[in-house]
Amino acid sequence: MNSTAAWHYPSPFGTRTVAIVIAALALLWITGQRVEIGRMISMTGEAALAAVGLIPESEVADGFSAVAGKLFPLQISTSTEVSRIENFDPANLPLFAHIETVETTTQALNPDTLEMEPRAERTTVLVEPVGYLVHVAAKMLETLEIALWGTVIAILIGFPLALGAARNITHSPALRGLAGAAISLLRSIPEMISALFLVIAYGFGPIAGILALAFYGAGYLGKVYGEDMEGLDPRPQEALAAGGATMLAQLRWAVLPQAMPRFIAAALYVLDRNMRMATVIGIVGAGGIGQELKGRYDMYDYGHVGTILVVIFLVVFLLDRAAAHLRRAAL
Amino acid sequence: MNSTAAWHYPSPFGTRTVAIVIAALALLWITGQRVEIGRMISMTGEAALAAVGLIPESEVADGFSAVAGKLFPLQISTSTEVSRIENFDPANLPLFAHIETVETTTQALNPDTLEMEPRAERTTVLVEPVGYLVHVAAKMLETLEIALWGTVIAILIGFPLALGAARNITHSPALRGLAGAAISLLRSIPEMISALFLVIAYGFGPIAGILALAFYGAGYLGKVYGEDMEGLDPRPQEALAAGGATMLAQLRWAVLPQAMPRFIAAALYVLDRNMRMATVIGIVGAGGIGQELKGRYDMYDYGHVGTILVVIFLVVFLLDRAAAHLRRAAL
Amino acid sequence: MDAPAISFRNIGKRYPDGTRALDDVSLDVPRGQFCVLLGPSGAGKSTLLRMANRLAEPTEGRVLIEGRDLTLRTVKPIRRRIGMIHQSFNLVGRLSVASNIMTGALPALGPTRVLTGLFPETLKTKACMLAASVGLGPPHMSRRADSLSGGQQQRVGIARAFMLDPAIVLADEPVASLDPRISTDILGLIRDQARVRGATVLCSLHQIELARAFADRIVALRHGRLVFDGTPADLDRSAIRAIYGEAGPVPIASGGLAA
Amino acid sequence: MDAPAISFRNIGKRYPDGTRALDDVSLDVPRGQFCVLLGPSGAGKSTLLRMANRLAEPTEGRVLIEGRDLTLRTVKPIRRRIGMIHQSFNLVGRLSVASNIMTGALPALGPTRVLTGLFPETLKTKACMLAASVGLGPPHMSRRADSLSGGQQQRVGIARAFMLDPAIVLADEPVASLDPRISTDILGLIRDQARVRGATVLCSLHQIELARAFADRIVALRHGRLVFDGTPADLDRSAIRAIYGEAGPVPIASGGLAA
Amino acid sequence: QTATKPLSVVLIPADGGTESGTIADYQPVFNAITRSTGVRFDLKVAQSYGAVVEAMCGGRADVAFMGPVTYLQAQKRGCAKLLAVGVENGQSVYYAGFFARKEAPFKSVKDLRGKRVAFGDVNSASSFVFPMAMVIEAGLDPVRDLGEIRMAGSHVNSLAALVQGRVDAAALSFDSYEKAVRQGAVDPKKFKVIAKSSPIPYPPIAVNSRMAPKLQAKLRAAFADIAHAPGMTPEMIRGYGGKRIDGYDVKFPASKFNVAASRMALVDDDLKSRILTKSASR
Ligand SMILES: Nc1ncnc2c1ncn2[C@@H]1O[C@H](COP(=O)(O)OP(=O)(O)OP(=O)(O)O)[C@@H](O)[C@H]1O
Ligand SMILES: Nc1ncnc2c1ncn2[C@@H]1O[C@H](COP(=O)(O)OP(=O)(O)OP(=O)(O)O)[C@@H](O)[C@H]1O
Ligand SMILES: [Mg+2]
Ligand SMILES: [Mg+2]
Repeated sequence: MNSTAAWHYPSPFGTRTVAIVIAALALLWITGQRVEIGRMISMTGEAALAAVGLIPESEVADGFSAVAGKLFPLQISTSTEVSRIENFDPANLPLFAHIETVETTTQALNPDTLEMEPRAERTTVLVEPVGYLVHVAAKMLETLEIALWGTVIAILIGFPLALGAARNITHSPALRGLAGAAISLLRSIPEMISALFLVIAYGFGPIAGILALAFYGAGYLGKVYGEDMEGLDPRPQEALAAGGATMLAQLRWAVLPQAMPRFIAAALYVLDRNMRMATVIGIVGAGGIGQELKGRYDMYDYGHVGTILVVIFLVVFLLDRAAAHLRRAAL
Repeated sequence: MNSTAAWHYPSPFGTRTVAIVIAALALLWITGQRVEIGRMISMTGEAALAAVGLIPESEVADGFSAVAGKLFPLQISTSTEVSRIENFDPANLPLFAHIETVETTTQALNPDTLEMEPRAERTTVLVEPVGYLVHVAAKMLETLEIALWGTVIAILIGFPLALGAARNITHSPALRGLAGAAISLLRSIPEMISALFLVIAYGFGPIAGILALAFYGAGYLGKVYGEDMEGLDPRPQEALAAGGATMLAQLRWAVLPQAMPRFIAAALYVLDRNMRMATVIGIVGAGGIGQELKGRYDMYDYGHVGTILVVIFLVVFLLDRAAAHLRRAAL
Repeated sequence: MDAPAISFRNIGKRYPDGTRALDDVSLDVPRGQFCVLLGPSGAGKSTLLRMANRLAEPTEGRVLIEGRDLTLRTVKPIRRRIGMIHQSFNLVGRLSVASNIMTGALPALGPTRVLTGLFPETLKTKACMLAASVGLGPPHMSRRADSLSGGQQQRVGIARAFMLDPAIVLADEPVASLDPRISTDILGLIRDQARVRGATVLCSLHQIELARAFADRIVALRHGRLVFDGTPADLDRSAIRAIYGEAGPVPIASGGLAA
Repeated sequence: MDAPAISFRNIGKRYPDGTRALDDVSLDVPRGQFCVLLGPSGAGKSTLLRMANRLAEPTEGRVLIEGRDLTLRTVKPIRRRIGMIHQSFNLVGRLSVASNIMTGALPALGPTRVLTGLFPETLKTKACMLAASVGLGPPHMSRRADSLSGGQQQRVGIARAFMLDPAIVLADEPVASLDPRISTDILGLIRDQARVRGATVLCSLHQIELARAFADRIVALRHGRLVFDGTPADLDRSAIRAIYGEAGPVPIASGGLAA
Repeated sequence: QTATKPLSVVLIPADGGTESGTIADYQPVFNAITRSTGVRFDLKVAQSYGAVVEAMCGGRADVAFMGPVTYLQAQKRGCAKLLAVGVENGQSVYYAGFFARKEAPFKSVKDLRGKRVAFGDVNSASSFVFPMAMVIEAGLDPVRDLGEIRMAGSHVNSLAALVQGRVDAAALSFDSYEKAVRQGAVDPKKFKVIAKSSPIPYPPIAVNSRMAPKLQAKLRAAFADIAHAPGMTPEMIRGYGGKRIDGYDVKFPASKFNVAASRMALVDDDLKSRILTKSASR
């Protein structure tokens, strides 16, 4: 065949691509200077060098070790002054618990001299060896329940929105625009803020937290589910449409079976994200482990903070494994 | 052909499926009671009825309208007492600004009588009609820069992790496990907490915020990119592998071209999520619009809060449109 | 009732990227006819077939099905009367063979059945009988469609197209991935179905022998234009050369038949 | 150098879901031979071909390529010597035709070229020549692969397989979606390539005529077992019946040839 | 409110505390009151001052333990009335101050001119309002004369900024500093107090002003007599920061909060928004 024409091999990138790449680099350069990326790199580099012992010290490494070091040893026991326990019955201690008498010297700031002064105290305490762990576990369970319901409601709101926004499900551009705007709206309000408002509407308690998580999660799922459905292989759906199947039938028998693994992954992502977000919004009074974490931090109980962080990590990790398992089964 | 055998149509779901569904419903029922879902539904229902005028009032509707109503009118101007402006030059006002004299009656505490006394004051103020909008826009730009860099670093860390965790890229289960654990770790630390630590290590300013966002974002992208790569049509990659192409070549010419639309969508999601998260972590001193939002809320300046929320919504909305555009171009 | 089953009127098609797939094609397929569409690769066969149920929209001309104009409003009811066999099978890979065949019956089912997947016994029987008639036995029924061999997938697609006893069958290379034995079985099946029920068939093929054996009428496209329209007997060597270009199909030319 | 190019020794394959695809298949394909693999749909042809470059792993027996055992360690270098044409094309739909063809040359390129996509001129020329020889012209080169017709996609897959002048060609129904004219052109191309370069070809086909016209040797599978091994001349009516079952290919039996 | 519906109580741990810890501090007190009056309570903990004010004003909270500044904000909006204030050693005050490194040359608030200073939450009396008032009383304009303002969000973060050398001085309550020392988070030998605030009234317990006067009186009586309530031990009477207190003063004159009000008047909204703007600049 025509061999001169055969020489036509398309060029790998055009001037447009090159221009876009240059513009992007320039943008990164300018913004990078404004947000001090250079300093970040040099500080991190120093910390890395300090970590391997090449330079004696670095601000960052010091700062890290100062705080991170305090997280250990983890705090897993509780000790409670028995005098503060209502109806305390020494004959009937909780499981594994025992009573100790401790003498403590605490420092207090004397408002007159402005000096710290030691003060000795002797108290009888009830020691529960894994009491704190049990407490954190209970809080975590509560957090998970909040996260679970936040996810359930997010799916209930987000899925219909996703249907409305997906090009291959909803053909009317007006409806799609409406659903898209609702999704943007749900995603644009930071949970922290919606939680503050919801607490006022629903009162303090888990409901406000659940709804704050659910609203944002609904926006996320609306977006992700919609994009997932648009990104599928269109041919199976086309085959059903060709036979005259309704949109419902196409959805149930061509779209959902294909999209299920992604849907599950996204829902599980919302679940585990909700769990971590509950640590933030819990602070406004929505239950869960958030207040415990914030409170312990504010009380300088870094050992407790460490325990909480480790528990969160374990739960996220286990959720991840479970999610991977589910996804693979659905794949 | 054999017509008895032809009667074998597989049943749509087994007892296992039914058992799982029942277990899931039971779980939802139990946890739903613990987190007061019933109350949530009845309160929301009441609010809905109140909204359409069927019942005279509802706590929720009242609470919502009490707060949400205060967001409007939006505050877009600033007025500053001229006496508080250094080197104020009335001949040289900022653009669009004008000077007004206002008379206000404030309640002030008389230090002698310790009683509140009304006091009329007459002050000259500089009014900038869109001053607050400009201020919010500037902060928003800063937030966007932080979010952008948080995203860039998240991609730089998350993409290699995703490669390590994806079944169709990394064949060694040990490496995959390692990458998976790193991803879980990055995702398990709430930004709020890592921001607290990072502020201590890197000082106040955008760096701590960027890194806090980037760490979490890296975990997210590690997970999502990995799953996206695993979920692709395996046949094009198989075709390249069949010819003996290296993993790099398979990645560059079979995996990336297929995954790009999803990758872009996920990165843009991280960008817009970072933007909203910056409103939360900004609170600990990491720059951006967060402090402004939290501060205005704490000062009960709901008009300002409203302005900020509207601006965030607009930016999220525009980002969404841009993202949809980019995705479609890449599809 | 004398409107042709399918009627293409001055059809043209230009894809958004500028490719010209069809050019002023007019063709009437009367009811009950088994019409085979021949043409070299890229001639526009799939495009033409996909216009008969508006999976592709003509950029020029119009399409009438049983005398009715195929518009956005009429497309739903018209599609129910049409069964289509797709060139790339278009199965739902993650569903079982049984479910894939059953999806062909979805347009006839109410929303409850569609959602729950609880299908009437009659349809289940029908799905199994169709599977059997394309040579798929009970052990295949609960396997995932993407674990089938190429030819097995094609056969699932064929069974699916017949679930609702279509009045019109559009078949896009239905036997490309099948061995000669099953190919003739299946084309025979399609022809019998059509004869018994008075159904119309428009079927693209690459195998000239099969076209000759089964077609009532043969039409052919080349570069998007209709270049042949006649009975199987009219399809002589010079016609074949006009359709496929100079050299003509080699297996015949180089003595393939003589072996 | 007298080890056979491909040697299957007592190969068996059971898929995880229990399907038995191959059963005790032994076959030596000597160098330079054009060996055609026949068999009904689902017989195990694709599975056998995919074992020659370890895309499928045998559950029993072993595979030797040019005398070397095909193990996890040797698979990379061995694969570079093998070009494969896939039954379902396996193109990267979102890449251009040019890029798709070029991916066949990736194993020969260094990481920089792989990453940047800056390919040497010689390979570009080669890609264009291969495209031309399967009948795809310059206007097709920058089109996206998923906008091609079925047969055009199959031809891209064929061009890709030849980018590195393979010593062994595995072709899984390379002409299923092609018209008779292009089918013969392409099989001729594959045969010529093989003759000129002494390459070995193992090619599954459904068209008995094409097999007769091009094969040096024909083997056939049925229900996962080798049921025929002989020259094209040995493939008589009874052999065909043994391969495809009782009725035999109908177009021939029912007088398709007489038309 | 009927006896069947429990009163909703919102507690803010004034300078940091956990949900369960705070509830453990107050549950015995409210349990005792339930026993003596029959009124039931539902205790919730929140960490946002603003949310509690809105909850009071929206009728979503009946009783609240809140910071003095928060109380005044709610009172000003007509939502809250003083119920009781804890008493320890006959006093109901606590202190805040500016802390700095021992070697720093600061002797008084005046020396903070041009220095970097960290504060806590904008609605906190001890980590923001009172220290800010000290700055103003020292003749400085916080926005013009301080080098940098860091709104660290809480006492802890304010102190942490100082410990890490990110600021030259930090404002926080003595109480929070003591906790830090006790927990080993700071070494008291390395830090000093530059200046002490005027006494800050204890965070009060307030009731919603819409509550029926009879019920208010009932609660007031119960708090007054808390030490003698059945089942109470002295250790169970807790107040601000979970510290042991002697009892609750229900006759505490609301006017004593005027000290706080005067400080609040100094730090008016206009100044606060300028501080906010300054703290956000870098
Ligand atoms: N991934 C898989 N999992 C389970 N069974 C499979 C899988 N792939 C193929 N099979 C089964 O193995 C048998 C042989 O399949 P193979 O694809 O090798 O057939 P084939 O001879 O290529 O058929 P065709 O001509 O239809 O392409 C078939 O019964 C098929 O259903
Ligand atoms: N989506 C599309 N976008 C652009 N061009 C297309 C598209 N689909 C098909 N084409 C082009 O239109 C022409 C006709 O394609 P069509 O699929 O109808 O051919 P065909 O006759 O079915 O060929 P084959 O026998 O190879 O399947 C071809 O040149 C093809 O490349
Ligand atoms: Mg076609
Ligand atoms: Mg096959």
